[in-house]
Amino acid sequence: MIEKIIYKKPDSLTDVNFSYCPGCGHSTVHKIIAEVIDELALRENTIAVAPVGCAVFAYNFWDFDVTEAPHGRTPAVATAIKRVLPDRLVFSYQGDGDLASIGMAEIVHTANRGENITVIFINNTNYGMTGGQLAPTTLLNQKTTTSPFGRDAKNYGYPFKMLEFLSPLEGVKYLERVKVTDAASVVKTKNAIKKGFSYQLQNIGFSMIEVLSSCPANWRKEPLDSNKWIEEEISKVYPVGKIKDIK
Amino acid sequence: MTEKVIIAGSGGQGVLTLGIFIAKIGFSEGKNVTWLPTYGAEKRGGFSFCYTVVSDEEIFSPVVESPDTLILFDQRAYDVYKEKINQQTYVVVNSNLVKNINKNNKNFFEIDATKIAKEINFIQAMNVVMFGAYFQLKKIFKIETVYNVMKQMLKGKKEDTFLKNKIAFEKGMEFFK
Amino acid sequence: MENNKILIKGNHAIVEAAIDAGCRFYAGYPITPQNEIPEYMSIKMKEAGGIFMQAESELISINLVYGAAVAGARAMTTSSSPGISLMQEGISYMAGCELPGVIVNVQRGGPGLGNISPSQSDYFQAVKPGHGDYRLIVLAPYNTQEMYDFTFEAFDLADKYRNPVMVLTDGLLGQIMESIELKRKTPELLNQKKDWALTGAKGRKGKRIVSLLMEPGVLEKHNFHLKEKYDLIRKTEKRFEKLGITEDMEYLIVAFGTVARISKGAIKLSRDIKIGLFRPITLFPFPYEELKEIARKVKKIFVFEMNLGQMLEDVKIAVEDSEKIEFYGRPGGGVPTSEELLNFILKRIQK
Amino acid sequence: MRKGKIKINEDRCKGCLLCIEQCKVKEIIQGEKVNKYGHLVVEFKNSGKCNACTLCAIVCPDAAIEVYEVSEEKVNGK
Repeated sequence: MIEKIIYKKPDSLTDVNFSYCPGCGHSTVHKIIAEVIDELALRENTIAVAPVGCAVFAYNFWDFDVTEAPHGRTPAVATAIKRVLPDRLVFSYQGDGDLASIGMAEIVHTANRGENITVIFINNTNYGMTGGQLAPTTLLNQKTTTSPFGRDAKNYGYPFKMLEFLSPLEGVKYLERVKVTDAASVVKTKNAIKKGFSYQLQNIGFSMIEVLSSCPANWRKEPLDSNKWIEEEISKVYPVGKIKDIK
Repeated sequence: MTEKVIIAGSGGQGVLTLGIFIAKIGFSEGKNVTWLPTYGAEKRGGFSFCYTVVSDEEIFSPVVESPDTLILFDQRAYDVYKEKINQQTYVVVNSNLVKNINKNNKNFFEIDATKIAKEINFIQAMNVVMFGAYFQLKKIFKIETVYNVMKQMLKGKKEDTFLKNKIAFEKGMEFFK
Repeated sequence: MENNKILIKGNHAIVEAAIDAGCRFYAGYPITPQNEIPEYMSIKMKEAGGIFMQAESELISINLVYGAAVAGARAMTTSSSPGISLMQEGISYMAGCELPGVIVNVQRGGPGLGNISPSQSDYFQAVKPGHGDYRLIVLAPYNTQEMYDFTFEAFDLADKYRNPVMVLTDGLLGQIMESIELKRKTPELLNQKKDWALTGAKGRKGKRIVSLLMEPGVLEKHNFHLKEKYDLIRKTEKRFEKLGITEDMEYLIVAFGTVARISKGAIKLSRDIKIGLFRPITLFPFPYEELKEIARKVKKIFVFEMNLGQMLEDVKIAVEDSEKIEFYGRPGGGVPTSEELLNFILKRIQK
Repeated sequence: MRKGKIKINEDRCKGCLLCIEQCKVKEIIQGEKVNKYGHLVVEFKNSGKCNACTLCAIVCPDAAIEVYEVSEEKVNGK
């Protein structure tokens, strides 16, 4: 018998186990980022900026250069790295609390300046690491630990659609919303990330990929049910697909 | 009387809840108590432990360095805390998940709490089975208090939840009778 | 068991105290190890009919408190060390504008993002805070009862002096569950009229609450006015606890918060050593004179902290002969044990 | 039809079961074994139906699955 390996853990991932909960979307996205970097042979040419939140430990899992930024300031840190080292691949990896809440100013101005970086935005509709509090992206009526009676627009405002919000800015070149609920959608996400990275390599400008991602522990759902909830509820509010692509 | 307990296992096994349970029993019996959880980053499956101290005297540090009792739910918990075991320490382990042990202590007790909880069709009550064993072995609390606190903590849950927990507790208790 | 005694987590006790003290405006942002405060507050504030806001950042939290104070409300925000750093700008503005407000800092390890273990490394940023000549009243609880009591009292203190008050606690005190006695009384100054608040210029000239004072000499005068207030606070609000301070005492421990309670354990273990504890409760105003008095009589003074020596600087100001001081600190989230502190004491005594 | 097999890294598996949902030939099942982190890991049945489609590995969040294509050794040949 001859055994030929056709799928394995990407080289750009270390042997450290992900600290994420079972079924967490962060894990999947970490893995595909590593796959894309392997495929583009960019392991030695990449600098990532990790956020504050569950993904703050990303530097333990990726075997390329990673720094970390104060909460929400990730795009500012990434901007400067890219300006100093314009031939490197620089991406920031942020959650919805980090990007859409405390880091709103940084992401808007980085996008508006058209910085030639890629932003991977994980939207799981809550603050994961701190225990499932309301995020700007939380759905209406969704119960979180700080909206225990459900999010009502009067008290908490509306779910923030970041891609649609950034889309009119002239510096923004590529925006796509994806999900990682099954193999097909994982492949689509991988292609979107690859596109974002290759745009950056071609100096096209700012790109951001939003991933609808599950948070089974804080949603108090099993992983499979969490993905179902993304399919049935979350993607209704945040439809997947290309929002902007200017090449 | 001072009883310092470390309970350890993985998230989702009911480690912290058991700690609160013991603290509430101590409180109900008029003792001073402290309960201190870990607040790790990973919500599920991560290492989880808590310190519970019950005492007639003022409790200075809620951090337990030398425990009177260790309640260990799985192998990782045992591996982390085995250094703290001395001849006086009571150790109760869930033998279903703690297999690799060095039993050099007269107060070392093994109970397959996972199996017992499965047998009564209530796997979530593994921690309560463990508590039953601990209760029987140390005999420091009154059984009425246990039932009262159990009822109080399960308030709002389905009627049979209390009965199922009560059975889990009794199964654990009977194991060392 | 007494009926008014309850078993409660430190962070929850802060919420109970704030509601009991008439706080009806809360703004906060998630950060460990204080998340139980906004979470519990989102329920309790709704019950109390007040305003709960999850802000989009700590910058917004503190400025929401600023706004609520301008409008005359009893307001609070809570956070942990890195979040408090972000609030420093707003706190300075509040001090400049003489606005009352309560800020709870459940400290964690630093610098930077640090870790989520308990720490006392924000002593400096509490006692010697941000830009400009200003002071906060800083209260340092050491058990769950004081988490409740001091948070409750913080609101009256803030209103009395029209100044921000900080409750400086840590992850350990926030996370432990202990029994406390609820007071459930009406705060003294709850209904005090706030003539300075902006409520609309009905039947009067418009007034302003500002910290930009550009006219020549005005800011200097304002700073002297603030100093008078701080001097009054120094005179009237100084608080501390003395334990085992006897005439024949040979050694003294100085510690606050969590470390003070662990020090009590060390004293208990030490048996026949003649050692006492001096615990500053208000870190500003710091009880310099009282410490100076006691320090004269002892051979050695042990300063214990969960940092690398921040309160130590104030102890040095208080003590005439600073050669007598021995410092032991655990930074970055380290929590000493009573045995550890006693061992340090024994080693230094034998030397 | 292409033949395949998978290897599950039991230390990395967290028993999230996403792979089971993806497997069209039902070659992965929820196992009985608990790994050292307390996770109930999945098992490969290896009953010959695996066609090395890789869907399980693609969806696996923890990169715990390796996929192999298996072919008969040529008797005549080298």
